[in-house]
Amino acid sequence: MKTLTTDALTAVKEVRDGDTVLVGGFGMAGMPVELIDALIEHGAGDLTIVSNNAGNGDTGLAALLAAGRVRKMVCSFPRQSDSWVFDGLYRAGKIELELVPQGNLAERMRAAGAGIGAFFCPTGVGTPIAEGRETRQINGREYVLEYPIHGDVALIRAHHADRLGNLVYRKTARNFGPVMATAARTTIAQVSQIVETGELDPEAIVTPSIYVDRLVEVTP
Amino acid sequence: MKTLTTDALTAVKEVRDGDTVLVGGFGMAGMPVELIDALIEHGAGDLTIVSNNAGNGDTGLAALLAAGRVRKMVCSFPRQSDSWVFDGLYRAGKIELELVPQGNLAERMRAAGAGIGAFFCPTGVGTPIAEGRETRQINGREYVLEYPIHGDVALIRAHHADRLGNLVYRKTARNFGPVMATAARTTIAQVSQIVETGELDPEAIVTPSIYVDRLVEVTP
Amino acid sequence: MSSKDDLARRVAADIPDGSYVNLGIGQPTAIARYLTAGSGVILHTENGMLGMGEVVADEDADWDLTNAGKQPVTELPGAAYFHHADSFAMMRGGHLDVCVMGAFQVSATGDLANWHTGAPDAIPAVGGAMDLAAGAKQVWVMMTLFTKSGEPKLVPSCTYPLTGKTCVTRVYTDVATFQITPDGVRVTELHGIGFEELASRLDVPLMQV
Amino acid sequence: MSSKDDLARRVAADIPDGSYVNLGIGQPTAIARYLTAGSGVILHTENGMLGMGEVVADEDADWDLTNAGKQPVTELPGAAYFHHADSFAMMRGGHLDVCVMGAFQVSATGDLANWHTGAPDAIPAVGGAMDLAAGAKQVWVMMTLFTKSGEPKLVPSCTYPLTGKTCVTRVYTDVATFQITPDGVRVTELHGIGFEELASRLDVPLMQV
Repeated sequence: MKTLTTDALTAVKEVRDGDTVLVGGFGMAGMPVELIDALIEHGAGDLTIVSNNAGNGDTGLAALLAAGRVRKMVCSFPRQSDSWVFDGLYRAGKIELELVPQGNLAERMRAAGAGIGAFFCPTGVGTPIAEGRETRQINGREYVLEYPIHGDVALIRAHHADRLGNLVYRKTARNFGPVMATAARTTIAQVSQIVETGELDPEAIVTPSIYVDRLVEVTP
Repeated sequence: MKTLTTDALTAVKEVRDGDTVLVGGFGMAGMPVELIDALIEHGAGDLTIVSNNAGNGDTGLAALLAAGRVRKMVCSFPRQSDSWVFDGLYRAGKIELELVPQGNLAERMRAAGAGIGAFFCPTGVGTPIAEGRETRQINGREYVLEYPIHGDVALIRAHHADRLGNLVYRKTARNFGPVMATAARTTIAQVSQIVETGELDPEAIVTPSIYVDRLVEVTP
Repeated sequence: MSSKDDLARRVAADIPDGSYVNLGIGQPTAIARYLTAGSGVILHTENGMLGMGEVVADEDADWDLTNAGKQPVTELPGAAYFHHADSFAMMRGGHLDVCVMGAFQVSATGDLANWHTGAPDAIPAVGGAMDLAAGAKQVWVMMTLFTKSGEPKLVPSCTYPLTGKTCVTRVYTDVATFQITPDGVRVTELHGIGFEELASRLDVPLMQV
Repeated sequence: MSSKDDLARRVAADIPDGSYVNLGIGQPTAIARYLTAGSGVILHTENGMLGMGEVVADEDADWDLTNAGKQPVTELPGAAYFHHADSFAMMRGGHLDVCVMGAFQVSATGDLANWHTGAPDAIPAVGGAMDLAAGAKQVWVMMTLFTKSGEPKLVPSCTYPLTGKTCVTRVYTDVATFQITPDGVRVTELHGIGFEELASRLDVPLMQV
């Protein structure tokens, strides 16, 4: 039987230079800070990071950016009151930005996890986001063709896991975690507690174990 | 505040001749039998029914078919050991069949509920299902373009509801219910118990109230 | 002229009972304060929740429970959580009755510009605005009608990059409320300004109620 | 020649520990009986569950808990339920390690035909077979090698309507086991038949292990 539980540094060891890493969280809610810290220590660089925001303050994703490990950010909302690390790199031309509407970010990862090759999406029609992209009228409405975003690795934070890797989340910290878990080749989840298999309600499991490859317990 | 709770016959009153009705259930698990009985009593005809199967035995969907109310079935698996009602109508040329692979059935309704105009799907490539349809190579793989299935009304069965219309399901009776609830203009849910608002765990609600228009309590 | 609080109160009063509503970050967040419990209005936040309550002070914060502006909020009875793909499917699929957003500009045909000034050195950030613009049944805007330098923000055609086309149906401002209809822009309320004066300050043809 | 039980036992033995597996309706369902608890194999059923247990008698049935063949089953510790779109996203997205299905025909290049005989008066029914064929990492087939009238079911090219193209990687039959590789069909096991005799009865070029 697979053993999922490990420490943060071991968990992130397979991240390679040039990988695409999906990082959960909406602001700090659901942000896998300890996994990101381990990724910084691990040292992989030239990364593409897919995450809703581009780091807050000087910790977590912002610290990864500050360490010069990120070639490109794919996100919906890089500019925040405390996104000074990203802002500085961007203005200095030291980081590439692919701006994706938040719903497209989620749906494109959902498509990756669900084996969808591409989808026609109404978001962004007639805006700069749609420029140069394939569009189509379907039933009188215009759509833009959007492609999946696959990750090599996903780093997410959940609330509890069982030993098989089933996950439940807590309140709005759920956000991108379940979608990213489906879209990456390897999913690493940081959880505040690992319980025995059978202790989670099968009706309430949000991420089934099939999507989870490593578990790191980080007691709050 | 909206009042959702009503009796089965009142609930289905707005089904019109010619409507597309999404009917939950996989075999009998999750089949909203009492709502279908009410629909038979209500009398709307010329219906298109979207459901995984085409009726079992002589009750539920089979009874609706036997009553001559269905012009077309959209389903993945009409032929079963006890699907004699459908079989007879089909062989007599009295009903139209659109055969849809089960995953496409689910994903096409999901697309309807999620505002996706169409999607490229790998299922059925190179098979009769794909004949005459638009296909495309994306990243070296072939896909078939699939369109949403919208319902005028969805009839589903859930386990418990709260008074707002939040739903939880029971075991594999969940099946198509949550997807159909998103894909129809009006969703009518038959539940075995309506509890007070606040009694369902917000982390475990499967169908949020926004997708539910009528609740019918059918005590088992 | 209406204060920001008056504006929020007016928008709140116009939201039909029982609606599912998304309030954009910034000014529209204040609308929540004027929604009565009896209205049955249920608030959606795009980071994965229906049944969101009010913003709370940092010392009462649960940082796993925030709104789209990342402020700590409360959970009301009947709340439900869901992940981001489900949350945006809800928006994009046309299930939200109303969303209210701020704007840089709204055009006479309901085009919305609220994510980018177009300044070459600006860092673009769109968040969920384009998804809301494309998905909500009704898109309402809440803004001041003029910029600080006096330029109108209700314009014949947006000069800022668009968020969505032909999506805004109502514009609530400090001096007037507008309905954007297929026939044109109709003024439905005036606040301390006459119709003629308003019309003279805008380049958009106006209809009176 | 292997009995059906032997066949199920052999397939079970080849499933790697810890795999996520979907067993098709009919014969493949029997494989579950030969999976040991210690293997950590987790069964998926397309009607929305991981961690499915064994088939139970009707008198012990919970009819809200069934497999894809609509037989009552049990729930194992660590089970999880999900809706149909999520279940097929799991399949289509390539997350299942193995699925095992029955077949009318398998071609030398791994094409699968298992949903329709092509008879003009047959009522077609596909269920989840095409989704499994398109989605599982490995598609294994379990079937008798010959029809009752002696026609081979491993063929140069399928004459029945296809379920999926180039998807089958292994074929378990009563007389032999085959691997379908890009280089051709390799015989990996023989059961009461010699390689030469097997080769003479099939129109498909065979490689020996």
